[in-house]
Amino acid sequence: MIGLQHYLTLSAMLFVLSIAGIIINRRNLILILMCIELMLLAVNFNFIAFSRHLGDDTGQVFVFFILTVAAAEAAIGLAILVVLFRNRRSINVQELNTMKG
Amino acid sequence: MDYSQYLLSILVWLPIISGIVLLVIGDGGDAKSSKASTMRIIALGMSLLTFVLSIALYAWFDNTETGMQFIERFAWIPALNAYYYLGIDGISAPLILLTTFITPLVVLTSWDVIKVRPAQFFAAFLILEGLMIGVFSALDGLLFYVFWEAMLVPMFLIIGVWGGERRIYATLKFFLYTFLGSVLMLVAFIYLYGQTGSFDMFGWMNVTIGLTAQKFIFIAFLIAFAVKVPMWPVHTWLPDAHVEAPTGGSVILAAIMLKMGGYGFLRLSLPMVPDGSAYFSGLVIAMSLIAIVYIGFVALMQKDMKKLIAYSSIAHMGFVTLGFFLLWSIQSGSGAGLGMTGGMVQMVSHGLISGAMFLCVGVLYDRVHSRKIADYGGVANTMPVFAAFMVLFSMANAGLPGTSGFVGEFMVIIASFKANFWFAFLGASTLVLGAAYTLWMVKRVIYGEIANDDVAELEDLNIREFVVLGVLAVAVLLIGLWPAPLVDMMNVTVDQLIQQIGHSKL
Amino acid sequence: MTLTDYMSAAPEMTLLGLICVVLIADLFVDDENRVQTFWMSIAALAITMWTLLTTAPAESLVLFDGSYVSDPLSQVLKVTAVGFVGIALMYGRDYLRANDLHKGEFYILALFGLLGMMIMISANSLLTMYLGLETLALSLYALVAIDRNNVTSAESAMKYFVLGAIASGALLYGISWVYGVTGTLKFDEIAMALAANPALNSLPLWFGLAFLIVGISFKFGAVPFHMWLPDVYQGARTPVTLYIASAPKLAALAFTLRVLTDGLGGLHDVWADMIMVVAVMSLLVGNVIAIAQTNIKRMLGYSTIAHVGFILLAVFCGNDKGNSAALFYTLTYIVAAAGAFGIVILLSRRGFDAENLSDFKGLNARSPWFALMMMFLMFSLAGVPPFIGFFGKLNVIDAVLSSGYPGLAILMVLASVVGAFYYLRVIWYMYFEQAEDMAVLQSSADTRLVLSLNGLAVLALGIIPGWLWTLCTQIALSMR
Amino acid sequence: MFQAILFYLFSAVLMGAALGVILSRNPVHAVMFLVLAFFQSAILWILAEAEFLGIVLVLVYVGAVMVLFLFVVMMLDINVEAVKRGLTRYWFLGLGFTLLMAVEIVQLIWLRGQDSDIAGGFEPYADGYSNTKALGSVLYTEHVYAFEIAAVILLLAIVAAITLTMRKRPGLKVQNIAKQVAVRAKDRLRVVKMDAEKRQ
Amino acid sequence: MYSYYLTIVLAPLAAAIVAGLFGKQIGRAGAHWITILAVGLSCVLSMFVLKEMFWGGAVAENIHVYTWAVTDGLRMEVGFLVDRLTALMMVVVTFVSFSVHIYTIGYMHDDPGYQRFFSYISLFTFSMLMLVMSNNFLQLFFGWEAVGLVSYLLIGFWYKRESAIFANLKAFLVNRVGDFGFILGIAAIVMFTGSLDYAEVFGQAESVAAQQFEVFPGAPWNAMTVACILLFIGAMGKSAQAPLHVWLPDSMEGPTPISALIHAATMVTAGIFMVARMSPLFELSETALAVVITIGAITAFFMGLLGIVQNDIKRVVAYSTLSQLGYMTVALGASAYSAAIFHLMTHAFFKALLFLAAGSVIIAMHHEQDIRKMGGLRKYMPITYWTALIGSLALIGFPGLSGFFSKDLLIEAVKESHWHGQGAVYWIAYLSVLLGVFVTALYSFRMFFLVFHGKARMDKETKSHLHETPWVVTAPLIMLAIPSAIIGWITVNDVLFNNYFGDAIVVSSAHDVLAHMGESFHGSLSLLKHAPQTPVFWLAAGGVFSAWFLYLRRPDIPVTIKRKLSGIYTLLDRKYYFDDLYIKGFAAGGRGIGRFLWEKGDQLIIDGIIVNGTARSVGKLAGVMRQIQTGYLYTYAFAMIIGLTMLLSWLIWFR
Repeated sequence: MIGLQHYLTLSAMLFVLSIAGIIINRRNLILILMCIELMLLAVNFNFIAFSRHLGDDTGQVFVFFILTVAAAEAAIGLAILVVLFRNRRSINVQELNTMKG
Repeated sequence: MDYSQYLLSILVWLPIISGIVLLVIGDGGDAKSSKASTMRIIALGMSLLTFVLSIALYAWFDNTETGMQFIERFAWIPALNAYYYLGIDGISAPLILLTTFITPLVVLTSWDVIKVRPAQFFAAFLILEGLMIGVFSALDGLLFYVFWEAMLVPMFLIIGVWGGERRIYATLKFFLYTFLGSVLMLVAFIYLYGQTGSFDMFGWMNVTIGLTAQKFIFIAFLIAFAVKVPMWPVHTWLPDAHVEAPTGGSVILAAIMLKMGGYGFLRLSLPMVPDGSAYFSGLVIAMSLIAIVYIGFVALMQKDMKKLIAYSSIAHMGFVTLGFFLLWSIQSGSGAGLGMTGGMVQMVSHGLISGAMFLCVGVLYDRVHSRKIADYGGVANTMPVFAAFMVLFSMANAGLPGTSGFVGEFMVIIASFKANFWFAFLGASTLVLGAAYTLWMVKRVIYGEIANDDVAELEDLNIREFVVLGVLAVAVLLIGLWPAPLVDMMNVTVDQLIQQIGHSKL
Repeated sequence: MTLTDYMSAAPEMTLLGLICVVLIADLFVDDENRVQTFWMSIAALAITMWTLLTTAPAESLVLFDGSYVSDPLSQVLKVTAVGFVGIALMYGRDYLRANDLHKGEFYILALFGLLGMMIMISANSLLTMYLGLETLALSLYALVAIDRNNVTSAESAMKYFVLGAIASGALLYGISWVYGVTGTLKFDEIAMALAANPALNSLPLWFGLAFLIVGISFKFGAVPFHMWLPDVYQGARTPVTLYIASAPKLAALAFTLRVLTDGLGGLHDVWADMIMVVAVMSLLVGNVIAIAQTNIKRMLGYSTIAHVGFILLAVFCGNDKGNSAALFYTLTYIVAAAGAFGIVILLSRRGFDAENLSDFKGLNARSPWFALMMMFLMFSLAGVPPFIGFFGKLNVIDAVLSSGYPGLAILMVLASVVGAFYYLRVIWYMYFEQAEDMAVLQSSADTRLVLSLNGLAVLALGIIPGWLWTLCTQIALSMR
Repeated sequence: MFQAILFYLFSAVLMGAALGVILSRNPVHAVMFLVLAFFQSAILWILAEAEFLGIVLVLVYVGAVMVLFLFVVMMLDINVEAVKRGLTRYWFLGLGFTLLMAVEIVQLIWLRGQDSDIAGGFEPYADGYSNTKALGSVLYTEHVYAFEIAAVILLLAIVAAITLTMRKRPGLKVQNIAKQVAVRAKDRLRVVKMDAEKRQ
Repeated sequence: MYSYYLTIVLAPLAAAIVAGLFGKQIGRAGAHWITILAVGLSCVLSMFVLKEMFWGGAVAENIHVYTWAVTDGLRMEVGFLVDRLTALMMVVVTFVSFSVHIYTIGYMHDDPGYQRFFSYISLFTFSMLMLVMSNNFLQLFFGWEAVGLVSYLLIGFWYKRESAIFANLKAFLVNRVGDFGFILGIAAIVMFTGSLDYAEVFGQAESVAAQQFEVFPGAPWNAMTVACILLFIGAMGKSAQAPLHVWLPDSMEGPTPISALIHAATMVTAGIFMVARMSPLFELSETALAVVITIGAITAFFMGLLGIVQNDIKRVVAYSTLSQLGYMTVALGASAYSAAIFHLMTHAFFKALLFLAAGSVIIAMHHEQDIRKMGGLRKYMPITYWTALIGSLALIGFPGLSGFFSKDLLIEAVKESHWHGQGAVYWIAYLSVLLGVFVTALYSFRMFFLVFHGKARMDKETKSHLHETPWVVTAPLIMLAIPSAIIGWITVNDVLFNNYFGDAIVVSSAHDVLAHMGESFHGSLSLLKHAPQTPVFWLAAGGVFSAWFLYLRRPDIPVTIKRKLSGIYTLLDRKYYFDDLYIKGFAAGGRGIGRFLWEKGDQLIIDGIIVNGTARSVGKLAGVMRQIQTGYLYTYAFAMIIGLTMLLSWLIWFR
């Protein structure tokens, strides 16, 4: 029977994959933003699974809000990305270290 | 209406408020302006006024009263059960008098020597004076701590702004050293607060504390006060701070701030954690004796006059702590009180003498701008009056009978003989060492042929310097020849304290 | 749902409405008169404050089906937050004007951020908390990047954004577990569920808790979730840094207290250990690395990390005393932090940011008064009495000691000795060094006045800290 | 059983797509993988009888957010070749830690989780249950506060995004509303009084 | 009598203050007049007191002046104990001081520090009176140190001279070593008796002697022995007993009047006086007495030997003083306190005389002090010559002169002090004092002959100016020559045998050698008659003859001896290497220790490693830790993940 545990496991793997993507990636920032989207997706899986498991709609409502916020977040993240690109002509993660120490 | 009721508050706040006024008005950044001289006069006037008021304190002080006098107690932080609680006894009163006595002299010494921002300078001193009086009169732990720490701020600035070449290193070292010590004390305070639910020092004295806790509290206090005294091996900030501080700063530092440590031992360590103190008294005595002997040797080799006097301060303060902690080593009969009184007298006397010694060096420094012993020689030829003062104070520093330097040392040596022959033996070695380093310096600086052109061009004391040194000389001789008024102030309190310490708190 | 529900949420609603008013009104203000937007924002804050004070409920109220709570804690934090946003705008105005950044968006975003904070402060469910947090965070991301032509601003905004997103991802993941285990998002219900069924206090819930702590630590900037903080403090333009450094800490505190105490108070022995590790690391890392800094904003960033260590150690106690101490510490800390950044702004002028410590050299010669104020602030941050920062530390140490952790207390004081060094260095530059440039400080009279009051406040509060202490204690008691 | 096969199938595709996102070198490919992942997720959600959210995910995410991503990728026109090998120096460490975390979470779910009640399948909904209706009924009542905040966030996002990205291009001619509104007659019309000139 | 005592003490003090502080205002004459009058007044009053004591039947008085301080049951007071011992000392002090004051007018005539000098010597008189008149240990110590201070100031009076300021530092420090023991001794007294007052302390002496005290754990010593030896260490410093004698010869760097006053007549005898004063204590410890007698004997003989090789006129006298002080100490050790005091008195007169005579010679020689450059001065300076002769004869114990009585009887007392046993202590003491007589005669007359006889060896310039010194110089010589000659004859019976000191000096019956001698004493005259029958006489005569033969008749012999016995000569010339031991050993060693502790202890370990090291380590740590903040986004994220993973791991495995 496919149930909570399966969804949770799937979610966990997605979550971990997205984190791995952020850590090991040094190419460009857009990929990192996408990884964040993946991470939120993983969270959504969790909420839906729990919501179904508990028979409580609140979890799904939460997912609804997460989707909304994630959209707003993506918009702002991309806006910052654009600003950065305009200034630097690059979105390479490796070059993003003028401040350190 | 008894006005003496508010005398302590007046003594604390008058200088602080005057200092703030000075700070707010300022000198316009010009040391020569008339505004600056007005500031000087205000500073002197206020410090003198404080001194005059403290004489009233002396006059109204009751030598036979066993408890606190001039008590003021108002709620301060009700949430913390902390009070604005002032009061003095025979331990604090002499030190307050010392403070109010020294400050006008310091103001006078720095009169036109300070070329940069004199208003701030004098303001710092006045505020410092008020805070120091506050420390000596606070009976509430929190209030005590606030005064205690706040004191660091003006001193930090005095050394840092008006100090010498390596002033920044020195002042940071001074601040961090003492800060480190006092924060541990704070932890102990809070622990005691947790035990009693208030910051009342008398509550702290009467509460029952287990031996382990007492040991920890004692260690915390020891670190705080040992740094302040300073005891070996946490003394190295002192020579640096002294050398780099302006003359007035050195004087205050040596004359009064070092007394905080000794005062703390008497006011806090001994009565509050008697069993802890007993447990560690051997350690403290060992540290004191090391200070006396070790530092005596170190002082011998100093090439810088201020450093030499600073080291001699450490050695002399060793007598203070030695005297305080003899209590448990004295097997039978009296003697503990002698040691304690001796330590107290030594504190007052050291305040006068080391202050005077620093002033002497300051007089030379103002003229030649060097503190190196090697840059002088034969000063007596060009500055005979100064030389007379310097020799007098050096003799006092060497503990010559008839000067105040002798009184405390004598009492402590006698008391320590009762405790253990070797305590007295090592302690008395200061007779030789103290004379050796002080008089060797005198020989190289004061005596001999005129060493160089700088010395040849020296002018003798001006009236201002003469007055300052003269007043100190009178005080030093007065206490040396007749210490009874001073000792009588302390006797009852010391007896009371020894009784208090005698009760185990376990 | 009744009208009282809405009435009690009046401050938030008022603020939202006023934001819209300002947003539209700003369209009709041209660049030369942008200061009008500033005054409008101040007016909006004043009205919000007035609403806050007049609609304050007599007792704790839970509204909107358990989404919203209004209690003494929220009241105090909101009042403070509104006040400090106002102060931040005040200090920033001249700087923004001088650096061609004086845009209406700044004020709008700042007000949005305030709204986010207020939502967080009043949140009674994890959902509201999350939404409020995002409102605040998104405003902050945008604020950090507001200088579009500034490379470091953009870079720090990007870092902030990415790490913030990861943190909120982790937070959400944690929330999902808490929800999954307890079946509810509301703090009071979580607490009840835990009380009713002790079996819930098991590994799955702890897992959720761990993720929540990541979120909390990130918001506060506690080690090892602090990495964004120095870069953002340094990269953002100074008024933004000031903004980030002050009021959002209140929201973070509310977040922490609501989640850990109101919601998961039953798991104290689980989260206490985690919080302690994080707090101790913050203390050490913050204080030590701050020593090596030459940029004052970055240095203050690391110092923030250290202060967060103190706040979290107070929270760690998990009792009334600890909560009270955390509240007291946060309130007093932001007074000093706001003032310190205010002085940094004061020293800046067109095309020149007084970012380096060496820019403070000889300040005493240039402006004795503000040098004195900065000294007050630095000593307050270092925890030297009689400044208020001392009482904050006293309060925390008291809480930790009475909880029976003398070792932690000693560690705290030792760390503050290390910390004292870099605060002293600022004073040393101001007082002991010669000025390198003698440019006259430019700022308007009202800013100077507020800044002076801010500086004096750390002294005045230090001399009479009693009322604040009592207030914090009462609030902590009311939290049960 | 059929459900299980579907679940594993779509899950496998989802994982593959996710891997594609984090490993693909070309950002456009990554976006496409991400779209794929979202589709799989939507299907999986619907499998779990959360139809409304499944649809919303496709509509909102794939329809709007992913397009935005693509748009930005195109706009920035990143030179793919210039981007070097894409892993950090300590990628294995990072991988190790993430693996550790994965192991821990899975261990929690499968081993330690056995004793709590999280094992087992979902209770199917009763007949006539409408997911959308159920959500809709709580969204505007129980969660109205959150809903309002979400609105605020969207407004904020608009303001923020515009603030950050909109810039005045030199040479772009726009009306200055503020100036137009603030204009006064005397600014436009200047009445010049001149003395009569003398006849020459 | 109380007001008399106060006047005696305070008059010189007042004069000193006036002359010191207002020297410029009152001028040179004012300074010497006021001080001379003050000291003269003291002198007259002291004589009056002595007269009252001696003939007027005045009893010993113990007077409380004021309470210095009282704490913890210990009364510290200032007061006078005036008994016959004190009275005698007062007269000696004030009389010699008075003479020296007058003499100074001439000696310091051209010195710019004229007023200062008078102030100092008046101050000295005050201090010395405080010392001798004290009724308690505190005041004793005050006077003890105060005379040391004035001695320091006066030795370094010519502060431009490197040798003078070296000598005064040395004098002070060596004295301090003695004081170190002295103050411990006082502390011991307080510990055992709980009082500082003489009367109370002496009253408890018996009980103290019954106590044990462990200086080294496990080795109980008699408490009285400990206290007395510690006190005697003080006396050794002040009275320049070996090995703390090194300062006295160097102190001759000071002006001659103070050599006479301080370093011959009064201050250096303070130790002798003190031990005599403490006789009730010393009597109870034979061990301590044995120490005293041994130290004294060594000093008496070996310091005398050094006098033979000295060429500086004042140093010869100085070594002679050392030797004589040794004699007195030996007498103390033999419990013949009265003999010691008697010798102290006679010595004060004739040694002051000798110093002043030497000073007179020095004035005449224009401050040339090397006796090899003198000679034949007899005809130029008759008064100086005759007075010096009286002094020298008194010193060597020429029958009839004061030194004869004191020294002869002193040696006799030592001979009789059999209670020390027949062991080493007795023989060292006895032989030293006996052979010392020969040595004394040898160096005294070597100097005398070299200065006043033989051919003149000074340069022409000096020779042409030679003449007798003015009356202010010669008058004191005469003033002192009279008692030097006759005082012994007059007082020997009373002082030594008629129990003159009464209760002031306590001698236990077993030790009372003087009483034993008193049984066979039949007056001065009979003593004089028996003089040629004693070895002392012949030894002295032999000494004088040797000096005459070696230095006037055959000056080549000493040169030969010097060459042949170069080892011994070097040993003597280097003063047994004591100076080297102290300067190169202790002083340099102390500086070495100081440097080591400072550089290695303070600078390297405490400051370098612990204090700055900690600061440096924290700084380095900061430098290392900030490396973690790489600036790279993925590092930051990684840090967060590590933190999260750690939390999770802890929960899952360790909780």
